Amino acid sequence: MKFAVIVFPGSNCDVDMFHAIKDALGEEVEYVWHSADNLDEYDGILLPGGFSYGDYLRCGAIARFSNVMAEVVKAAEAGKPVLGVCNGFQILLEAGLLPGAMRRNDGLKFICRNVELQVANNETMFTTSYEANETITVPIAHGEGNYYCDEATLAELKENKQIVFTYAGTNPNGSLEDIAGITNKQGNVLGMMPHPERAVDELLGSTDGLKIFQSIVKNWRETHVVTA
Amino acid sequence: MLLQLEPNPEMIKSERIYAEMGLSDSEFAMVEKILGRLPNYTETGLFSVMWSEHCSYKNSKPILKKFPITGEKVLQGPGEGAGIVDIGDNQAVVFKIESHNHPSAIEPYQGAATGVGGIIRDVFSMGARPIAMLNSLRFGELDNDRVKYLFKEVVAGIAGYGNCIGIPTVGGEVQFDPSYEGNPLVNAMCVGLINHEDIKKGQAHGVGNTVMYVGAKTGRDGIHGATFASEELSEDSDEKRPAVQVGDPFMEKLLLEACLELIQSDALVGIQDMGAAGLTSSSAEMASKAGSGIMMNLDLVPQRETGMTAYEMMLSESQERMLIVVKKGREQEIVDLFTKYDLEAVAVGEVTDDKNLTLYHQGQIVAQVPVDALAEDAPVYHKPSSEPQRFRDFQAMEPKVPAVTDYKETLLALLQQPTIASKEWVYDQYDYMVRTNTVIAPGSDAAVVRVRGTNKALAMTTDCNSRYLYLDPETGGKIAVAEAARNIICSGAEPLAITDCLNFGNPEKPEIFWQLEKAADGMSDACRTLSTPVIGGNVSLYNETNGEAVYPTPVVGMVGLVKDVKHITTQSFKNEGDFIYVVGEAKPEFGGSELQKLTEGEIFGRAPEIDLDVEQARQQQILAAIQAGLIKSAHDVAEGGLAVALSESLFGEKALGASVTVTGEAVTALFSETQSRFLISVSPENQAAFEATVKDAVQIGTVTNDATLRISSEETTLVEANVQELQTAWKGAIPCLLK
Amino acid sequence: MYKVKVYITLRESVLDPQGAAVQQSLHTLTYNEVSDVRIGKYIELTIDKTERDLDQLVKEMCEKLLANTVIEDYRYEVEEVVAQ
Amino acid sequence: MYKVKVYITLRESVLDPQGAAVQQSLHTLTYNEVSDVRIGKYIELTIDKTERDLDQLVKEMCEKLLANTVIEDYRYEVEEVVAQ
Ligand SMILES: Nc1ncnc2c1ncn2[C@@H]1O[C@H](COP(=O)(O)OP(=O)(O)O)[C@@H](O)[C@H]1O
Ligand SMILES: [Mg+2]
Repeated sequence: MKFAVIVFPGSNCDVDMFHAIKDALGEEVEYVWHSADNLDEYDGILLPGGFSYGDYLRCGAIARFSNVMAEVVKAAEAGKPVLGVCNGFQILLEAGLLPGAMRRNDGLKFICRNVELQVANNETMFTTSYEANETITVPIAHGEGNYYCDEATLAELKENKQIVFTYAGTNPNGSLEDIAGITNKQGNVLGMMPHPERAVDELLGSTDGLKIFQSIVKNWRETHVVTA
Repeated sequence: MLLQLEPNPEMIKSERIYAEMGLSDSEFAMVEKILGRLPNYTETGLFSVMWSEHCSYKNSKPILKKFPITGEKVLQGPGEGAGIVDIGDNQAVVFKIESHNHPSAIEPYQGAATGVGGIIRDVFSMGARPIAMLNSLRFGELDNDRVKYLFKEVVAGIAGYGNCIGIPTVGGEVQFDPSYEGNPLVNAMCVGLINHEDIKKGQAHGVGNTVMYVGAKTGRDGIHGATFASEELSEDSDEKRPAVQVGDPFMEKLLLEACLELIQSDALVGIQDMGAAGLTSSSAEMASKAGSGIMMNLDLVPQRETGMTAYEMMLSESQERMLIVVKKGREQEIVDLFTKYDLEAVAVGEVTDDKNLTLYHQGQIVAQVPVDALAEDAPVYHKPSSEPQRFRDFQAMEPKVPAVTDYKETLLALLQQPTIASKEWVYDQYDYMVRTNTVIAPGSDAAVVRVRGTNKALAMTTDCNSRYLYLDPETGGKIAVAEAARNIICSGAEPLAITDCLNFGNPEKPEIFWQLEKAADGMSDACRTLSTPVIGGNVSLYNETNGEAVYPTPVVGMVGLVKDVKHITTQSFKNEGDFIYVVGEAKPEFGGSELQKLTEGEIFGRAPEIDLDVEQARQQQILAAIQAGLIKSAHDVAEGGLAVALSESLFGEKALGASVTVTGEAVTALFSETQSRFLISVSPENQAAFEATVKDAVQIGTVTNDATLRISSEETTLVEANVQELQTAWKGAIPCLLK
Repeated sequence: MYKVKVYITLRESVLDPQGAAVQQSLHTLTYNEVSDVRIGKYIELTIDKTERDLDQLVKEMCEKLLANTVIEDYRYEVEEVVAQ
Repeated sequence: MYKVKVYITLRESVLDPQGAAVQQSLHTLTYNEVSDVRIGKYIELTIDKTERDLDQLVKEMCEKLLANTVIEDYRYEVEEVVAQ
């Protein structure tokens, strides 16, 4: 399986994402610059964290107009797995690939720490390697992770089981219903504030994030005949 | 718009306009002599910033000469953007610390943020990839709104810049003391990694080569920032507000990536950041170091504002800019490279052979000055030095053990002293994990960052207990270096070298200059004994408000090499049943201690003594034991003494406890700040091997599983405390003070 | 040339954590009469003379980029500036 | 009751990185006629009837908390709201 890590001006977790795929997962991965206009050769699309365009105006607001975003939309529509982490999540929201919006953390401060997450839905292509309701430890590092959507949208999220991760301990940022990660209706676009790519190496303290990437690969293999 | 007429050369002299810019009468006379004529307004400006203390070190050069700066592994000592030390495998570590004290006093968020931005540029201008940041902060006591505001905003500014640019902020220190109330200290340190062949220098070689300006446009911000940094803060410092710059970390991220790509191009000749004194220092220094000259046409400088004069452009300290020299004819490649990152690269001049800095503006030569005169020939002053009476009084005092009635309450109170209390409130706001190499996050002795693709890691720390320096600058200077090394050793690394930031008061006062001299003597001694040369640093003088100086604060930034990630050690106890050892005996030394501050409300007396040879021997033995796999945890005994060190070793993730027995006078045993002491835990099967390696180690107890800290004397229980209770007090102290 | 002033506010139904914090601080400073604080953005655009319909233009810019209409409302004022 | 609208802008000579980034983005979106963008804050305060001098009050709040006068300027408008 071949992954693309999209690099926007100001992305800074691109390297982490790249190494998580290459070193921990052992799959093929390439950096793709925001100006690219074709993602056909990639099987999975990863939008890393960081501060695209400095997070000026609003997080993700400027990045969503990058050239490559039309291709990300195309990949999403084609059913390819698209994962946005942290700033990547914010970009997916701004681009309308996921519903809702992000507000500043209710404590108004940037927060960096390990948090406990609950796998609220282990039936998505991103989470089948987890047990149902499993609690995992994954770091967060953000200033605007306070997820918001209106009631109708929330009802829909619940109805379609689009809420995939919730904060298991104290909610660190005030997000609605403790939401930490959601998918689109089709289930192939996942946005999450916590950083699974930072939890793939025992030396750094946790490998709980690795299963997200393993799930993606497993599910992809099951639906794609290997022609080697 | 009204055209502002600049004073002509005669007026500059007769009305002493140079004095407003910070030049003394004799300095102005020197300028006149060097040029053989009167300088014009722009030229006077060039000299005034380049001859400021901040750029020329005119008062501190004699002090810096004391430092040992060479070593087998030193690839670059002081003199470039940052120092460089070999770490094997053709790799090297690059690091430097710098202050942004005065800007932070005026506008704490932007002051701190641009301080971070500046030191990062110093590191990547050497060609290195920045891999970690640290910061060393000093504020007044957290008992009034202004200090709280400064503290919150400085931390937010460091976080805002570092998080955005994506370099993990992995460590540092924060201390609180009334002497910093009006003049906080904000020192930022950046650590980078480089391959030997990529090392670049800020030199303008090759007559005819092209000088290019890259990065942000020049505005009127920060004009005369270097001069501002070289004056005391006073009531009317607020009027100097235009000196405050706003940082743009997004721009710097682009600049960083573009410059690291540029480093790989053989079209690049030299590169230097525009830090203090902006275009002036970068151009003059690059030419001076190469023995060449530079000609620039200021009309070509990208400008953010209209109608800027030559003076304003040359003195602007707009952030996120670099000056580069590239081979003639290769300019377009460079422009294309920067365009990819949405950045401007503009040819503004060329390298000449006349050793002059020649500036054109609107078709005319507006300045022509020898580059060496600007960069090298600033006067050097040997300021008078005198030992203060205070020091003699302190030395004459007999050691006094503070009275303690309830040991547990005292321990709780110490754990809540902001200087000892958990700094989680601070580092929670820093992204210390980005780049996924941070093995030891903030909270242990030193931070440890692995070198990806190798078995190696780098340990890093900043340290300086300025209370000891206030009592005795020489001893305090030794301790600052030794303590940094202890932290490095305890994390499993071998100390490599230091960078330092000398934060002192006004050097024109003999007693301040004496502090500087003595501190440097002490630091130099320690650096020699511990084999950690000084590879760079920064001097920040005039840290005074309304005539009162801060405590002498020579912050030491140290980096060490972990040979194998297996050696990485933390301060937390690991397993029930492990033996607890203390290395080194406690003496009744309380001068400058936390206990003295707590019980007496002030500090006085002698600083704790330090024997550098003992220090060195213990450090080497402990490192050997760690490398032999004999040690489970290691922690240095510092502020608050053994009782605090024990508590901190219990604040790990497991609910462990400790039961120890101490000997001798109880207050001394629990809280003395005697130097060169360590707290270590060892699993029972390694007892013999450990004791054979670390000669001064004495077993004092064992790690238990009951989440209780129990400290007894031979007769009675001194402290019995629930670890949770201790930890809650320690963690809650700073958030509580900020409410 | 036009000067366009855009005001962007959080929708009323959306909680404003920043506004709440500022209100709290104002109370601490004894400004107890402040009963509500809402924090938004104020954007000044300088726009050169254009063939396009200015209202249309500004609306587009707001909808596409300047405001996130999922949580924000916007309004704007246009002022013609006579070049000197 | 009063509604007070506070406009906070960066001082003219102070760099506005946000504004610069937004302007660039607007150009990418082909709004090339936008020649300058400055981003500030817009704060709405609801203030109960008070004995104190309102102008004085608002000025104080701006100077002390709402604006950072080292780098920002502020202005405000007061509107009396008749309770319904
Ligand atoms: N306290 C110090 N100890 C050792 N070297 C120092 C010290 N202060 C400054 N230096 C060295 O002097 C040189 C000039 O410093 P500085 O002007 O701060 O550099 P920059 O031009 O990057 O701002 C640097 O190489 C620096 O490392
Ligand atoms: Mg510098």
